[in-house]
Amino acid sequence: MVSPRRRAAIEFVLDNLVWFILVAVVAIFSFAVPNYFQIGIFANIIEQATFVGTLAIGLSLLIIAGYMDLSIESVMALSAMVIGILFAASGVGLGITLTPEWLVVPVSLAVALAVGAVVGATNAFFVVRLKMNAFIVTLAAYIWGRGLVVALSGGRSAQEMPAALRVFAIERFLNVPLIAWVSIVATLAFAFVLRKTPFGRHLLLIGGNPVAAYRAGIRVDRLTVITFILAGAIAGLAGWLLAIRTSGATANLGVGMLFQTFAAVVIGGVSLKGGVGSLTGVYAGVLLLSSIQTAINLMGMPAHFTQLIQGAMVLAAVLLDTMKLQIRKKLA
Amino acid sequence: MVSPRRRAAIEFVLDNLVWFILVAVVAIFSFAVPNYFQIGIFANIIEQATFVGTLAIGLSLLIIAGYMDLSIESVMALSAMVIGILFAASGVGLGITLTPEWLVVPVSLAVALAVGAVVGATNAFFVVRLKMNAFIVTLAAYIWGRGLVVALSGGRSAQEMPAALRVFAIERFLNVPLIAWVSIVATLAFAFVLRKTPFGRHLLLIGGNPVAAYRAGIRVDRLTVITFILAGAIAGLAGWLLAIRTSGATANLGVGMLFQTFAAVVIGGVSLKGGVGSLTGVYAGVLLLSSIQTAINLMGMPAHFTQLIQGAMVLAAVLLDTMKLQIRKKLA
Amino acid sequence: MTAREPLLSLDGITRNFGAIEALRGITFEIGKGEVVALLGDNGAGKSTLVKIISGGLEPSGGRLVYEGREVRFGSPAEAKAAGIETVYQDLSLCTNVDVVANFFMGREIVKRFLGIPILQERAMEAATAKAIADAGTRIPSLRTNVEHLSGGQRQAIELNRFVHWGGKLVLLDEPFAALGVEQTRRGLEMIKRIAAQGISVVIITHIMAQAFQVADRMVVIRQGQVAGDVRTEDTTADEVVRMITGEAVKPPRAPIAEARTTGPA
Amino acid sequence: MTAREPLLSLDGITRNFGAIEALRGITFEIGKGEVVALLGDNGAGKSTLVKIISGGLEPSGGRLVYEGREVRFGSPAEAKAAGIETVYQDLSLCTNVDVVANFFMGREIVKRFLGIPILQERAMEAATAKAIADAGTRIPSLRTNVEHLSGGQRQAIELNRFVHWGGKLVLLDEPFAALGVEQTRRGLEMIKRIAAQGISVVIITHIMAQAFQVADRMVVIRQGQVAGDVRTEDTTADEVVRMITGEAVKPPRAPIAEARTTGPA
Amino acid sequence: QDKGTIYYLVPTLLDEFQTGSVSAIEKFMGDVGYKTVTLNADNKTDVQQGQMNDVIALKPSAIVLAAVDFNALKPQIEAARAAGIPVMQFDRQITSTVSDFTSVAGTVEIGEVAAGEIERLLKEKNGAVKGKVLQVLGDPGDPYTLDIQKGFEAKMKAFPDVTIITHPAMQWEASNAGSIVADQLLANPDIDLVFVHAAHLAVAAVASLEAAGKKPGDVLLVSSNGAPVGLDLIRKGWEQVEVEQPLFAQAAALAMFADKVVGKQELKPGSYDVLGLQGTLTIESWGPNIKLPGAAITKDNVDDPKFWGNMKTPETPVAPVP
Ligand SMILES: Nc1ncnc2c1ncn2[C@@H]1O[C@H](COP(=O)(O)OP(=O)(O)OP(=O)(O)O)[C@@H](O)[C@H]1O
Ligand SMILES: Nc1ncnc2c1ncn2[C@@H]1O[C@H](COP(=O)(O)OP(=O)(O)OP(=O)(O)O)[C@@H](O)[C@H]1O
Ligand SMILES: O[C@@H]1[C@@H](O)[C@@H](O)CO[C@H]1O
Ligand SMILES: [Mg+2]
Ligand SMILES: [Mg+2]
Repeated sequence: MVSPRRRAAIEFVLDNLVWFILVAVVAIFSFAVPNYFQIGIFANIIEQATFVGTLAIGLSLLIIAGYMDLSIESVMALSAMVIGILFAASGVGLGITLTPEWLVVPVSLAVALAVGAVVGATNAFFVVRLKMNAFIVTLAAYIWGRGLVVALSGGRSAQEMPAALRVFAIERFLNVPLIAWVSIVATLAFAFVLRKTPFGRHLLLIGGNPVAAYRAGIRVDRLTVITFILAGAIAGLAGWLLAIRTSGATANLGVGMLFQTFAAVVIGGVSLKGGVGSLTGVYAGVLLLSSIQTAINLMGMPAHFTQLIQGAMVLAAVLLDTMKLQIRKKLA
Repeated sequence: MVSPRRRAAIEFVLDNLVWFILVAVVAIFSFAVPNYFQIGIFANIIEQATFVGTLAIGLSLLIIAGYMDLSIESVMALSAMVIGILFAASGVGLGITLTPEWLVVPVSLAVALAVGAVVGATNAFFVVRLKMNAFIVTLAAYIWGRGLVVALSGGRSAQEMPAALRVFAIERFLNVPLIAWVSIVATLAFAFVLRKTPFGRHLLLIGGNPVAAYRAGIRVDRLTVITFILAGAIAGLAGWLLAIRTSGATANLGVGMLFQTFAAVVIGGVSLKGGVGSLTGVYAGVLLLSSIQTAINLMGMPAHFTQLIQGAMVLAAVLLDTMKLQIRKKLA
Repeated sequence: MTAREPLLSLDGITRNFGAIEALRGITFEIGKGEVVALLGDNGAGKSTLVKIISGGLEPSGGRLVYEGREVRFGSPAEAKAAGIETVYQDLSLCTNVDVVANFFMGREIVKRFLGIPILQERAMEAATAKAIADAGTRIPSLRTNVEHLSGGQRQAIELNRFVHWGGKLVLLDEPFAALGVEQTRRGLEMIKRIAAQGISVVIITHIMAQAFQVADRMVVIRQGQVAGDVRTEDTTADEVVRMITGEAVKPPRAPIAEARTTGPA
Repeated sequence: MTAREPLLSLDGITRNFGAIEALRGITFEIGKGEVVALLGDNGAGKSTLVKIISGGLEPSGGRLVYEGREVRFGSPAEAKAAGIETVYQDLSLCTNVDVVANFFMGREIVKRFLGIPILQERAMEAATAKAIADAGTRIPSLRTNVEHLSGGQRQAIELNRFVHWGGKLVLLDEPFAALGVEQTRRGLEMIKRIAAQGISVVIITHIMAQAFQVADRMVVIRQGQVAGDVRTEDTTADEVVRMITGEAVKPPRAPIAEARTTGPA
Repeated sequence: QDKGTIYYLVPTLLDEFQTGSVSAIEKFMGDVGYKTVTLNADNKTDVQQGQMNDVIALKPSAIVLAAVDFNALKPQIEAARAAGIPVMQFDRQITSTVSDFTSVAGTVEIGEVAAGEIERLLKEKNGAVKGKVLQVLGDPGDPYTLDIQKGFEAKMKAFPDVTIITHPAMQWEASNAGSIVADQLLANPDIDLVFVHAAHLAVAAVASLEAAGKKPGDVLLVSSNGAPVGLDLIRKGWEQVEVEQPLFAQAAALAMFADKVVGKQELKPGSYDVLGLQGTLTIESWGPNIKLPGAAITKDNVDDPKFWGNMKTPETPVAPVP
């Protein structure tokens, strides 16, 4: 038998295992990969985590509530392209300028959020009102969303975002660019909502047993609609950040991030069955993937092997997480 | 109140609604899209359904049993590339020849199935023995599998499969190439297994309530392993068929089929929650997607809008399916 | 003894599931502060009726008159708003969260900071602990997820959380099926107590002793129809069992039972 | 009366869940053909014990001796192979398939064609229909998915399917909790019948009347320990209830009950 | 005049060259009397195979194919030709089977031109051909980018003092390229030059340079394909060289020879003037092939309207070759 104190300590580690794995992995890379151990690289890891990290917020909320959203990647691209077209100065950008110049910040942000919210609301309409399967509805949105990017841009890129926006990608606080801080603050805010407010509690309840939640008088449909809209708007935010970082938008911007986001969410401890998960864990998952990618970027191995290694590392990271079960069993 | 006879008829239609929708959609396209209504086009629809149709068999079995497999697309590509490298005559192909020549058919098929089975077994090992989440395990395999294709081929392609294999793509029976028949026969065989044998019954039970199945003495772990291996081997079969059609293999062969397969499986009536579905419905789902793609090919609309329209059509097709609910309600 | 006003009248309620007619015209009344035992064989339609009253299921036909007005509850939330609390037969707990979260499901205690409602975990835990202890149930930790609890522990949460909310009508669908001897005794007492406060109770059970201990009146349902509606004092367990199994002829409908002048036991 | 041989002996069985000690050394025996009622408060550890015997859960400590040999069942399949059938408290049905499929879960009737086992739906349906009818339960259609059945209908499937398979030891965890009066009566009779065939039965229930009707012996568990082990004829319901709630001191352990010379009722 | 319909099978519309090619081919084919219908394969080989099959059933005058994958379409090309439908290859050369006409810039050659320019830029900067080059590929599974890499690295072999670090952006995705540049700037702060394989990747590369506090010219930048965004970057000083793919000429060549190809007439090898560029037509084992030289675009000539990146589609209609 283990003493209660020790048990509590071990439980704490297990509950936050992704974070400990993250630290371990970063430590290993710092030893093994030349140039890895430096503030600048850590800042890059955090910066690169911005987009998947932001997308993961909305996706986590939806998955916790028992739904799926495959559209987020395309929604992000769509938002990025819309503000690219409106505010970028060259390429397909119309270069709209506002006076005073800084007005472009709230306006472009509002546009990006609105674009996302509209797609989210569309998804919600099909899922909640027409009772269609969320997977297929959002898969369709994944296809038509990207299609809309191509249609709007004619496949071309927009470039040169206004300086007032670029500031977010260039200015740094504690070595980390502002766009990354936006994502971190959003993560913390929603982590709080999930853990401390009735809204968050109700998402967990719906994800655990929607019938029970419904019978308890929780307005399941309404909450579902809100969550889809939130997920869309947050994907819009990711698009805004991505357009700022890229200083524009290309038609294939963000391709492949959907899978990464799912991976981060699952690594972060959210169950795809719904009802289980916390956003801080998810953010650790995002950082974990980002540190692996950065290590690969620095390792200087033949390009042909990067994907192979990425797959193996994801597996290894999750394998560590699985030890949890064994340890828990030993504890009993 | 409805008469029992009529009720039975309506139930039959509802139970097979995907097929009726398929017929309706094809009829509409035949009227609306010039050149759609011809044997050659219908044969094309069936031919194009070959690969997604084959992949969908294994994926359906796994989903019905309550699991996920994201690796199938990469497994298919890997099998295709392996036999491409072994038996194709140019590009990265080694051009191995066997005597008698026809021996290449069973040998290449065995190799393709074995490659798939090995990846499937690897997935099963992580999921069943190490109790890792199937989504993340197979996502990793999706990444490393494709990575292996790139690494093996150096990103290049293999071309010119032996004539003994190409026959399957060229010879036709009832206007439909043999590769498509292979897929149809496999679908029917597994539809039978699912509906009429204890193995199939147990998959449904495990997907519905794994604890109950376990308590009833069903060897859940063993069945899960078998099903993962099956799904891998069937993906290997899809790779074999694809390599024959392509007369070789390329590094990005089959990219994007995973989503299509999921879409077909869901449209075909398999619940992602597990425990529900039939393979005949899934094949109808595959044909539905394939007829939509073909209609788009023939409509001659501006290329920029095709993706947009594809997304909308998938949505519309599933929307029809959703009417089921309403009708069932009215029946009561 | 004084005659009671009806709180809820059911009038010809029917419900079909496809070809199956689960309810074929149910008519009876529930008086204010009355305890009605709803009895019947397996599959008779008791739970279906409860779900219709509590807003979880729409009737195929018939009328509900509640507090004198015809109503149609579109969701449990609406029924709750009208003062109807329900304990379902198939437990309605979220096994993925802890006891406290289940106890306050949908009715969390919050405090607002800057307009944002914040969950008050301490207060909720204290209230839960008290209710569970009063019910005579031991639960190792209120912070364990419900999936780790025994069948009786789960039912205790479900049964006791509604007491918190008062209401006007309480529907209990086999609430003691998994409870221990002592817990059942306290549960029956609780029913008497709340009836004494003027709250009406409908209780479904297969144990005659329980029905006879608390009910003012017994309504027996047989194959979707009312097969008996008698005052407790006018019948015996054997007679009721015969009504349930269909061996007895249907006795005349009993009026709402009169209020007892004595308080709860 | 003849003394029975023990079929299963439990020796100091313990089980922890993290910090919780659900079982703290359980020792008793079950004789061949004996009916043992396993009684205890909610959360006492009864279901945990059943799961350990039936191979669904590993004990943290202690020994199981079955038919004279020490055993350790790694899975329900192994326990089944040894002749142990179990009806679980939390129903173990697959609601996504129909009644017949549930009834024959894991033991489907097949016929081989070319070596391929093919399900025999007709034969299975007939057998299911007979068993359900014998149990006194009405189910509208055996081809409806179990998710559409009432609580009692579900329990009837679960309770009756094991009879089909004989075995040597039957574990019943609150098998009548949702059953109607008549169905419970037939269930109790069935227990007596199978005990008369020499099959041992362990039955968990909270209803004293049921325990006293069928059991040869009563084992009371309190907070993970045996708080009483008495022959039915040597005790009363009141005494047993006091053992359950902890008001009585632990009486000495009773030996395996002797076989009754009379057959089942 | 209406000579029938030609199908153009475009591999993707996710980058500017491809979208540009759609309008160019539709315009030039219109000049010589053909209606063009474009089908987008969305970068999926199997989808393109299906499109070929469907188009064969429609019996068009000809098919213009820009293959998703350089060689995977071989069986379908053969099937089309067997059905009497001529097949022309655009931009992506297919050498494993015979086509009726091929119009390409030469991907290996693009790499070689880039190598020449990079040689010059390094010499100007470091006084000799030495230093560190970061090469960002489009995707490790895409033969287009692999061919550029091949041409580039073969020519750079001559300069052992140049270190080349190579990373793939995966799926030609811009933000991946941005991340690679950001990480490598820290790992190898002494990088002299970044060579990305498409202009839209250069956009993200520049954003990362800017975020790292670099000014235009601090780190040299070379890209290929000559898309409009690339030319903009040259004007702003961020980019030094864009190796142009002569999109207009490539497309115009198809139109010039369309009548002959559709009429199954013989094409004569030799030099042809295509929109002012000298194209060389040779008869190869895979059929008649016209190769159009790609030019290096620098600050000096960036405004020349002949570059497709300036998006001035030539006004004068192309005429069929006699
Ligand atoms: N998986 C588990 N994790 C943690 N605690 C558990 C777990 N399973 C059971 N317990 C605890 O062990 C104790 C005994 O549970 P058990 O289900 O055996 O009780 P029981 O005697 O069957 O009660 P009931 O009469 O309510 O069915 C309870 O306190 C329960 O909370
Ligand atoms: N959703 C449904 N679909 C089809 N049939 C249903 C559905 N719900 C209930 N039924 C049927 O309606 C009948 C009445 O069921 P109900 O659950 O009301 O019975 P009950 O009286 O509560 O029985 P029990 O005592 O077993 O709980 C049963 O025959 C049941 O099979
Ligand atoms: O020429 C194009 C490039 O510009 C890029 O789009 C990749 O595909 C090639 O064919
Ligand atoms: Mg019921
Ligand atoms: Mg129990």
